[in-house]
Amino acid sequence: MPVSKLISMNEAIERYVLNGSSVAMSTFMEQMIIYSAAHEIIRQRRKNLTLIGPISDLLFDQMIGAGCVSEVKAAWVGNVMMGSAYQFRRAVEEAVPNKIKMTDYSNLTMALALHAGALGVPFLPTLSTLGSDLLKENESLKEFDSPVSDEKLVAVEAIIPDVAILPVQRCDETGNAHLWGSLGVSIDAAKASKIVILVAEEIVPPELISSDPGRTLIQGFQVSAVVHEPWACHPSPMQGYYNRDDSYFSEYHKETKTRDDFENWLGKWVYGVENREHYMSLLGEEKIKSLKIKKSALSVPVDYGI
Amino acid sequence: MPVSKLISMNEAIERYVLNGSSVAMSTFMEQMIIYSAAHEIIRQRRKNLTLIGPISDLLFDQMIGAGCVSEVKAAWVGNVMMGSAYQFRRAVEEAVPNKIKMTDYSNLTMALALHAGALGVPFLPTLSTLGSDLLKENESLKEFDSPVSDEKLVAVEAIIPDVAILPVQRCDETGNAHLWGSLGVSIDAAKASKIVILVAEEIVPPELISSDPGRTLIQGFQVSAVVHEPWACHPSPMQGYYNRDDSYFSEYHKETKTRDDFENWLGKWVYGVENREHYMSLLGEEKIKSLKIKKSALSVPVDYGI
Amino acid sequence: MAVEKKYRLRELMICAAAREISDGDIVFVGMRLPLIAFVLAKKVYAPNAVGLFENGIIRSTPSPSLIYTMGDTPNLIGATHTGEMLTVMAYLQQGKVSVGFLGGAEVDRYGNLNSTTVKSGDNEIRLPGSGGACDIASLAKKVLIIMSHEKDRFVKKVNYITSPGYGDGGEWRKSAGLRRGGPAAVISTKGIFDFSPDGLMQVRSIHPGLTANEVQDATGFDLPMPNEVAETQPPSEEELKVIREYDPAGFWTGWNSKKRGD
Amino acid sequence: MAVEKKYRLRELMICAAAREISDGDIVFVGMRLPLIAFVLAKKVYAPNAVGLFENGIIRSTPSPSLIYTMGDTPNLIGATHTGEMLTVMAYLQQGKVSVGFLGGAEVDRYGNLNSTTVKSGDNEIRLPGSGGACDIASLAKKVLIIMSHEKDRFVKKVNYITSPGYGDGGEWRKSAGLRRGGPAAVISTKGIFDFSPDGLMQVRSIHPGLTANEVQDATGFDLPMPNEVAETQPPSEEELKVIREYDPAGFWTGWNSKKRGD
Repeated sequence: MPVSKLISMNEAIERYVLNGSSVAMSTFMEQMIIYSAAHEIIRQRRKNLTLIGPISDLLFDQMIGAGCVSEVKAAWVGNVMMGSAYQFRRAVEEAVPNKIKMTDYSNLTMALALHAGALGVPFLPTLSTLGSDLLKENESLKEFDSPVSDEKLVAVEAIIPDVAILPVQRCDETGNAHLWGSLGVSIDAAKASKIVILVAEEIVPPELISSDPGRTLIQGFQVSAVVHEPWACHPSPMQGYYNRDDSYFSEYHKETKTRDDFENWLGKWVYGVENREHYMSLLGEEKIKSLKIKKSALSVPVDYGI
Repeated sequence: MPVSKLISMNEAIERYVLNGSSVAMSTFMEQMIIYSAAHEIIRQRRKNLTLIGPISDLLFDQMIGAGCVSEVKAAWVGNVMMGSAYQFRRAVEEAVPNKIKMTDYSNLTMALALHAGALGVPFLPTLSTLGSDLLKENESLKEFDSPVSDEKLVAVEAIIPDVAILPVQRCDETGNAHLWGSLGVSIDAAKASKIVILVAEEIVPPELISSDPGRTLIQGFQVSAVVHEPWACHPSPMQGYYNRDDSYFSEYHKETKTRDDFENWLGKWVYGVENREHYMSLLGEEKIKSLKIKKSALSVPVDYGI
Repeated sequence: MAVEKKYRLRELMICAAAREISDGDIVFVGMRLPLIAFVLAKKVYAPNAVGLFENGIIRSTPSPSLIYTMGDTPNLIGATHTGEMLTVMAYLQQGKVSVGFLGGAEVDRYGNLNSTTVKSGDNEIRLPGSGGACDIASLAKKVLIIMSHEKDRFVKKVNYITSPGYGDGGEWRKSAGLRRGGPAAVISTKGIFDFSPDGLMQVRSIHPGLTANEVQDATGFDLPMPNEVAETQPPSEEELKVIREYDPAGFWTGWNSKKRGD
Repeated sequence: MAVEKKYRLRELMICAAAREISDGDIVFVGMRLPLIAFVLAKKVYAPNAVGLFENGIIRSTPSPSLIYTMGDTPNLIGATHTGEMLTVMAYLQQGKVSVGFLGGAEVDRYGNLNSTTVKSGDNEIRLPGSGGACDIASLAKKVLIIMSHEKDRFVKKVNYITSPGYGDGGEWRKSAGLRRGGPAAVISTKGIFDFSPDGLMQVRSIHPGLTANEVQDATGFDLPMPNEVAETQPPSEEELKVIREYDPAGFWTGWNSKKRGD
């Protein structure tokens, strides 16, 4: 029998996210952002991480503000609903709490960097970023002449993250996972990374997963650890389970404008919190109830019969 | 309201598959091989087609034997269960019924050629075929030096077929399609091709399709025509609908060994047949019943609720 | 002029953007105003337009309720496809996208956009970055820029080219290796602008109630101005109805907020 | 020697192939004998092996019933994943595949394989072609070749290199740009062979009942032979049971056909 990979978030971060690791997070874009893992990384006071992801919403801001990060490879770092994110700005502009190196990608070039890692090639070509300052300043983007045509192209160097931390709606104990909704670059991130940690809303029997192998977009043999942690992505949404906590994003914007304010926020919502269960109890039943999905919309099944 | 794209197979071939067209078929590998379209192309006596597909099983053999083909770009042409396919051999070895140019790909390089077309880039790099005679003889494979590392790579030139003919399990009238099972290179073929003809086992309401947008692997706006034709892939299987007609493959092997035998076979099973409905009546109810799936295996639904 | 003063500037801009979408267009939909422009176009001008969202969503119908980010759960309900970013980005790179919308902190006279980093005196202010903007600017057939019109945002030369427009004019895009596209129009809070064959921004129309001088004063470079300047067509009743039904609280348009006049 | 004469040559070859699969291996499964070798390995030697099929199927368990092609419907039942060819080919290109199986019409002393075109007198006989063979030969960590052993198939130099082995020996793979892999063993109808550090085929064991001379006579080049030649370990009762349960009619193995002796 295959061995269960279930461990706690605490254990998963302790074992697989080391000082200096490069970590792909927020790969689903605006949905399914794995805040619970970010908070555990902050609590374990990891340093010198390189964060990788096309768009981070607030997750990168929180990790940067907490001093865990020395480099960011991304296309967009901010608060998707409100604009700027203050900890990211303070780190780049004033080196507070520490200096970070920002390497600017576009969404497509970040997607291609991970796709190259997933395909096992050193680079992939693109027609994007020609003439831009991204191409000038990002050393992983390099202009070259097409070997098959008379065209300029840009070579996007492969990114192979040390770790990818990916929320999924459901998986079995060995990491065969069903996921759905907007996936961003998550599937390529899973394939490209050396270590994959899944954070599952539900752990389900293998038979449920194999009833629909077309939906098993991440396969167990790629996965090192499975963490079972419901609501791990709050305040971002998880399709079919809970909606976006819109007010969180405007409140965070107000509550973290100064460094002092951010430190207070961090004390309350991260350092003062033991684990995700504790976080959920602080969030409160009423909030949870208001975010929970109200109306199921089940997919019509398909038949794999023989 | 979006306009229905439903037309007959006869009309679809007449309108979109022209003499000299390059056509991607058999992109699912051993399942869902679109024999009904091949037979209609033969009946309409198309000439000088370029056939594109990684592995064709018998479909390419039949079209080559019927004289429709002047070039084949493929990784494997034969009878998957029995080995050689005689019409292909006769065309290459003896120019009967006409000379054909065979351009040899490997499965991966064919997949990458279509993936390059789908991604909109002139080529994709690979580590495969280095040192092989495929690389020497296929002009669309070209050795070059990696622009980002000290490595030799092979550039696989993009293939953009004029037409892709793709069977799907179910779609709506505008071509939003659910498909499942082993997909081979079909999704990239749909994206890379200028014209896409879908051949659907079932036409279903748009609401059924949009109940599971993660399964809509081919989107209506890519599709030019939708043909509703059940059992269009016999003798190959369609997951969830019918199984493989194993004896067909050994019988075809015996029945088409000589040119005369093949012409008899063609008269009986293609020229003597009006359309797919007629073909199915020749196949007979007993055979159909024996191939039909016996036991449903429905996927467990997922929830897109909000 | 029945609806005069009855609409917000942002609603006018949404209408101007929606009118640039033709039936059957494949549109790269951004958030904020372009999102509502897509909804408006679908309902009024372009019933068969298809919307691509860079997180991996494709829609042939507007989302059933207002969304704040493209990843919001209602954006998947009734979607044509949900999946990977590369799926929609590939259509963009293939050249299948007719229109893409962009904004930025700075735009220059050649339509180059900056959303990465700006100078403020001796300091450098870090902005969120490109997201998909550089890709849309590089790869869409046509780009529409939507901006707040201020002197320090309409600048001679952007501090950083996040999203290439016409570079420094002439054949610049071609020589940079860009195969197509470029900005077709700028829809600002003061007017609508397009580009000369040389790639220079010029006035197409000015929004109702503004003068040519006011627009030039709010611009950091010389704006070629025709002798007779057209006025931007205000929103129709039908357009306003669609906009307000989709965003009843005025979250993106501010139409029913107490503060007027943007 | 209780099972002697109780097994077919193909069953012996299946056992030899299965024994090369280690627990946890990711295996690129071909059809025919390798398919059954994978089933046998899963049940006896490598319970956690994962099988990749090039049509886009990944299995962690054998298919519930015998299949004739990898696209047969039972091959999807209980699969770990079903999808695109590129998904499984990408794992191969990444270097995650431990073992791949190959056959061919010709193999030469350096383990190069030909499944594309062979000479027959003045004529050229066209074979089906590479399929995924060239990719497996280029990209898998280890390749196992399964062949019928005949003088015109074990040749000095293949007519066409479909699947590169060690080229012409020495550092050839490296200089061709191949990063890893190469044939680890040939399992033929007469014996098991491996390769010297220089890439030359040599005898590892000879199947029961055959002499070294008989093997050399069936080979179109000189086979380095140790002084004392080992005998291939025959199938165990357990191995035969698994094979025959999976292919009860002997479609792939011929074990219960009337004609004996392959």
